[in-house]
Amino acid sequence: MAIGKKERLGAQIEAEFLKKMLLIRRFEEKAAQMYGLKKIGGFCHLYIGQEAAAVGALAAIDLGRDYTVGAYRDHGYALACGMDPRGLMAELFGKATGVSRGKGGSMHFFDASRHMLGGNGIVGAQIPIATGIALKCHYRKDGGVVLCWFGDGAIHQGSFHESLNMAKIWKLPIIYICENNQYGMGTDFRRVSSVTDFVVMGDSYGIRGTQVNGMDVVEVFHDVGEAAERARAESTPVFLEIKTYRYRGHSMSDPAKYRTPEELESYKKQDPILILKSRMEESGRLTAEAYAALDSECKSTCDDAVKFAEESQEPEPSALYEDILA
Amino acid sequence: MAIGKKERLGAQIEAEFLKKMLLIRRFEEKAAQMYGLKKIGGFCHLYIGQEAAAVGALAAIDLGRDYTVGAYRDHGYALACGMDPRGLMAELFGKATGVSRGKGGSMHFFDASRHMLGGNGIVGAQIPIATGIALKCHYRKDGGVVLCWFGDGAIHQGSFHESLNMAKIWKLPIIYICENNQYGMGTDFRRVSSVTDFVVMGDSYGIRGTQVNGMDVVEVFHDVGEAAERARAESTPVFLEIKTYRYRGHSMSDPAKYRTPEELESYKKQDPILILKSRMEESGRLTAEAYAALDSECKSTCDDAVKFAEESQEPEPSALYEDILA
Amino acid sequence: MSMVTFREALRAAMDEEMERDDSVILLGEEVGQYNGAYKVSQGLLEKYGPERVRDTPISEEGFTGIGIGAAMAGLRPVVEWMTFNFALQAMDQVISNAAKMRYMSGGQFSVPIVFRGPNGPAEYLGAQHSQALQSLFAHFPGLKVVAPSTPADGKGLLKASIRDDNPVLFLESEMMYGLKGEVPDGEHIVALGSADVKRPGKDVTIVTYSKPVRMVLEAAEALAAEGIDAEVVDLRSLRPLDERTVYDSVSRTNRCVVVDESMPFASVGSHVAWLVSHNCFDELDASVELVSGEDVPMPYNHSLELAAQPSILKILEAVKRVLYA
Amino acid sequence: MSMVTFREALRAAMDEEMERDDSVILLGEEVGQYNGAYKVSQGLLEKYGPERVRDTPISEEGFTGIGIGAAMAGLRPVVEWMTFNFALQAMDQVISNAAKMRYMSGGQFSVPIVFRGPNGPAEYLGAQHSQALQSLFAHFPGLKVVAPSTPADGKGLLKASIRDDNPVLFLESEMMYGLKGEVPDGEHIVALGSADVKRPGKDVTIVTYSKPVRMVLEAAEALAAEGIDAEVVDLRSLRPLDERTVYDSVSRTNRCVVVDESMPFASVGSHVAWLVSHNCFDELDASVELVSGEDVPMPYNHSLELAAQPSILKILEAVKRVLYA
Ligand SMILES: Cc1ncc(C[n+]2csc(CCOP(=O)(O)OP(=O)(O)O)c2C)c(N)n1
Ligand SMILES: Cc1ncc(C[n+]2csc(CCOP(=O)(O)OP(=O)(O)O)c2C)c(N)n1
Ligand SMILES: [Mg+2]
Ligand SMILES: [Mg+2]
Repeated sequence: MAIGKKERLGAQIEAEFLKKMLLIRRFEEKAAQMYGLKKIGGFCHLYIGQEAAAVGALAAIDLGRDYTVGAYRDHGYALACGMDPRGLMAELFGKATGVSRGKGGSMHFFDASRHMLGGNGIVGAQIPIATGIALKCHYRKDGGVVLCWFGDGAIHQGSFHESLNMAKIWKLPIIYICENNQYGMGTDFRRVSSVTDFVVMGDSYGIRGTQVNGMDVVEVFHDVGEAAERARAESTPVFLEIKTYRYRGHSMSDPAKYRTPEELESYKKQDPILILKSRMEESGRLTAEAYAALDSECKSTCDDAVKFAEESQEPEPSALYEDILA
Repeated sequence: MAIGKKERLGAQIEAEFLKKMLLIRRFEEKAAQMYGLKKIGGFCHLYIGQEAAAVGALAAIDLGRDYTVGAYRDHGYALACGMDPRGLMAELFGKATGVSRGKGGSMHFFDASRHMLGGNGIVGAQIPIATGIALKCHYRKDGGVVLCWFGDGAIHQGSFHESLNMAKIWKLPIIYICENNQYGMGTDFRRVSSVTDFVVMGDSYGIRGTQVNGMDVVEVFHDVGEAAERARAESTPVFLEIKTYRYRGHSMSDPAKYRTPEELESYKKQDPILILKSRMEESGRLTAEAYAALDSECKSTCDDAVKFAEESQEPEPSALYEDILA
Repeated sequence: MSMVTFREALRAAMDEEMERDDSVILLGEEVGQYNGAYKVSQGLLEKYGPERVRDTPISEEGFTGIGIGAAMAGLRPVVEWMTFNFALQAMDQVISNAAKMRYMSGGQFSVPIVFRGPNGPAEYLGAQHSQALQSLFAHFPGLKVVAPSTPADGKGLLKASIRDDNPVLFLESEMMYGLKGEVPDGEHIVALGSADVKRPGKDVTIVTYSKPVRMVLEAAEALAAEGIDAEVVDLRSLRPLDERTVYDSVSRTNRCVVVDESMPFASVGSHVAWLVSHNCFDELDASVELVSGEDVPMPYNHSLELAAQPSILKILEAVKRVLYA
Repeated sequence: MSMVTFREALRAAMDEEMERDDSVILLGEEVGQYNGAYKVSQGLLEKYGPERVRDTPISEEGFTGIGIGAAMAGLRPVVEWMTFNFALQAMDQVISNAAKMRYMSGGQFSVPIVFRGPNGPAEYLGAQHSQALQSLFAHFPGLKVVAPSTPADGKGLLKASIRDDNPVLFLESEMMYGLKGEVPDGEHIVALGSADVKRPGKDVTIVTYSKPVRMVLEAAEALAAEGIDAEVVDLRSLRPLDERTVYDSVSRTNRCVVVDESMPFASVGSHVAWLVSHNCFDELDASVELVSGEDVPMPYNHSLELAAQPSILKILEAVKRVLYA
């Protein structure tokens, strides 16, 4: 990121970043708590630690014309897109008021109106989907670009290879983001990858790649913003590796024994919320009281979401047979 | 190829190369003729123009312990491995005496005893198979290496990406050979590939790649030989792009209108048989009579193969239900 | 009416729909410059240009998923699989994404896409290139599966499939592309989910679809010569399945033979045979017979290859079994 | 005899076979260091080392094909798919290569490999993670498909599968891993292709396999309380299918219900229902009933999820229909 950009950022957008990251953090903590109470079941992949990636990136595009498509660890993207925590929590509870009418669950958040197209449970399967959306943008010349999110585990799927090649030969406006949180389930990415710097993998497709510091929301915002400008202006694919870290296990059932407590602690010291908060405090743009107020606002938003979810109805039995065909 | 190697080649092996290439050429011409007479049906992909690749490469390994696995354009590999033209022609005729009992056809030549494991009709599907054979060699520490052949069209399949990564992280002794004959059916490889120098695609897997002149059998022999030595000694994957050209259409039904007659003619001037023949003649290692004798020997081998195929029996009706389960 | 080949009828369907609606695009291996491996898309690149008729690399999983994404975003892609055999590499995209996207999103997205190409045995192609794979797709709710037997149905069903807001698997056959038939002039649409009685009869119902329809009609003529009057029901669409037309026929004839070129186990053929056995239990005077492909991989040798498929003889024998003749 | 969980029984089968034969290796995502996503392979890495228990990247198509190649070259790989849902990405390798290699090569190669992992619905997993995919595989000759319902069968069938010279699809279930049952001590092998009468009875035959067996046995107890004596046939192996045991039972009870958790269309369930309808036509006193999964993608909401699956109530109703009770 070019020097000086951080400073040029408006105080307002910084505050928004902080708020969104906090909202995600509190939402995920609440989800974990509700999972413990068995209000939520199945796979539930939390985004804690990675908040800067979704918040920075999604602030850098315009979901009026742009799109975002990701995998199953999708709560963060959904909240960063501005989806209502109520509908999201209700979805986790499997209620009829959930964003996917209670039929999708944690892995299948969608919002057609916000151009948020998943939420996908099959590792790598969203990469061609996102590429197809970029094909639509290119065909319609509507100025849209697509953010395609996937993990360090997904990069070894054939769909990555096939999609990047087609995006390049067809000049599709898409940003492939490998969100490298260093583990695919219990597997350290270095154990299953021939290269440790994923950026070289763009070379096979003549696609320029950049590594992004995923612990700093402002850097993410700028780097994704630049990538989006380039993708839009040149109608070209771009490849980013966002380096980040997940604090929790892969899903709620994973005790994450494959890493050391020290490693986890070292990342918590670079916590994306902490970093931004400190920076704002040091420069006098945030007071302790303001932070506390923000935090309690986020917490009550999440409490409200839980209340909404609790009080919502289960789907009607007839819903079983609805939404199969258009 | 290091200077001087060509010179160090024994006259005998040179003559063998010439003979094998001629045998393939004549076999394929005969197959084309028999196809015209409807003795052969379905897909029939001829290897004419590419003879140096199979002959040079397969002479560089030892099929006692090494393996070769390729796609559907497999007549050349089969003959270069030393499979009997009779059994191959009979297979094309669908006869019970065919190498695959008449059940495989042109795309499915196999010879377990010669470690020739296909013959595969699905573009790219042989790449994981070959990689698995290399896994066996690695596991058994039997000193074997695997030649894995695929075309310029197959390199965009996900199976390429997935296989090379696993071969690298597991240190498997395998030589991935992209036999770039410049077209995948009617598609010029430059139209569907982000890069024109495939060798860069090895970088994604930390696999060193080399381009090989596929019109010179001696160069192929040396380059594949070096690759095999390295793969064997270091237990590592290697990636080669053999540049070559097919003279005929993709299969018998393709008039190949997607290329100019001039292009075809220019390649015929670098014909692999012509190149070797001229070199041998110029240095006095081959006379016109010797060449003529060689050629007529190959032709009569192919005539004999046709005769054998003609006279062989059709499979028994009961063969329909045989060879399904072991 | 004009006499056209199946290939021309399919081409006309795509041409008319592309003309009518610029969200319709065609995607696949060799569909453009080469005019299609089986020439179905001949001339479309020239007419519509490379943005609408797009040659893909050999990346089935990738371009299948790309089609699905484009459909979710508002286009109406027609994806040509050079043959359905190669779609095995793209199964995940069709099953996990196309079939389920609407359901998983609580109805937010539709996936208006057509996957089409030749399916089933042709000649001398061996085991990997001869598969009739409809049963794999028909298993899944969220998909429609269509299989025409005549140029007219081909055109009408393909147009309906392109206009449909759901993912449609459209099964063609290499052996049928050159066959001619009458196709109505002007707009011609055949609704998905409607079977067609291709030959009325009163003694036995033969239920079939796709390529075997022709063979079944020939068998019916042979039966007629022996005084047996067979009704031939062409399903045309496997999902949704027009059960009504089948049961109505069986309730009149009281006997049923199902003819399906796919292999028998867990197949469309055995499923339809089961449905009839179950839902017409009281009307049936004989057990339903199934004439399917044999339960073997397809051999290359031509005699074996023919032996692996339904034949007129096998159909006649089955009919005689249900007639106790 | 000892009481062990399904998980332990499967682990013991792999352990014993790895001990016995060094050509047996295990390959899959998280099978090593993580001890398996569902802990089936716990301890095997420690015992056999990373050359024999190999963690793979998330590359289903690739490592499935790698297993097949290794099998062709003489190893006996066990490939763990974290779940069968992800095997959709590897279908082509299983269908085009594993199932057909022997046939295409005229019998030159065998492919002694086992693909195993959980299949079918578990809880709260949504449409992409809850599929019962046996019908897709059972469609293909050249494959064997095995589905145990008890720890003892799990162990015996897995050992037989590993020793088998053919590709075997071995279906487990997340919901079963923790269930306990008696397993014979010492060498215990169950031959592939043999069904097992899990409960003898005389009034009705219920044919099922895999996870639903337990539910069917419970239903049988409920029926017994009402004076209805149900025979429960556990297929155990879908390919080869032990038709004899099924028909023998039906010829005694004259009534049959098939219970299968997969979706109905072109499924193992409807195929078995068809086979019984056809081959026991004269013995049947009522139409065969099929209790299958509903014809819907799996919803996340738990009540809907349960409603999408077979239940004791649905089984009881079906039994009463065939008994006209
Ligand atoms: C095709 C497929 N294979 C396996 C899985 C099981 N699985 C779910 S998430 C996951 C790890 C993915 O890791 P990564 O891509 O790094 O994403 P992260 O969980 O770190 O966000 C695996 C193996 C799956 N869902 N899909
Ligand atoms: C998965 C798959 N897709 C498509 C095809 C049809 N097809 C057969 S060969 C071929 C072209 C392959 O070209 P290349 O890899 O360059 O090999 P070459 O024919 O030049 O030897 C295509 C598209 C196939 N057999 N398999
Ligand atoms: Mg990760
Ligand atoms: Mg080529």
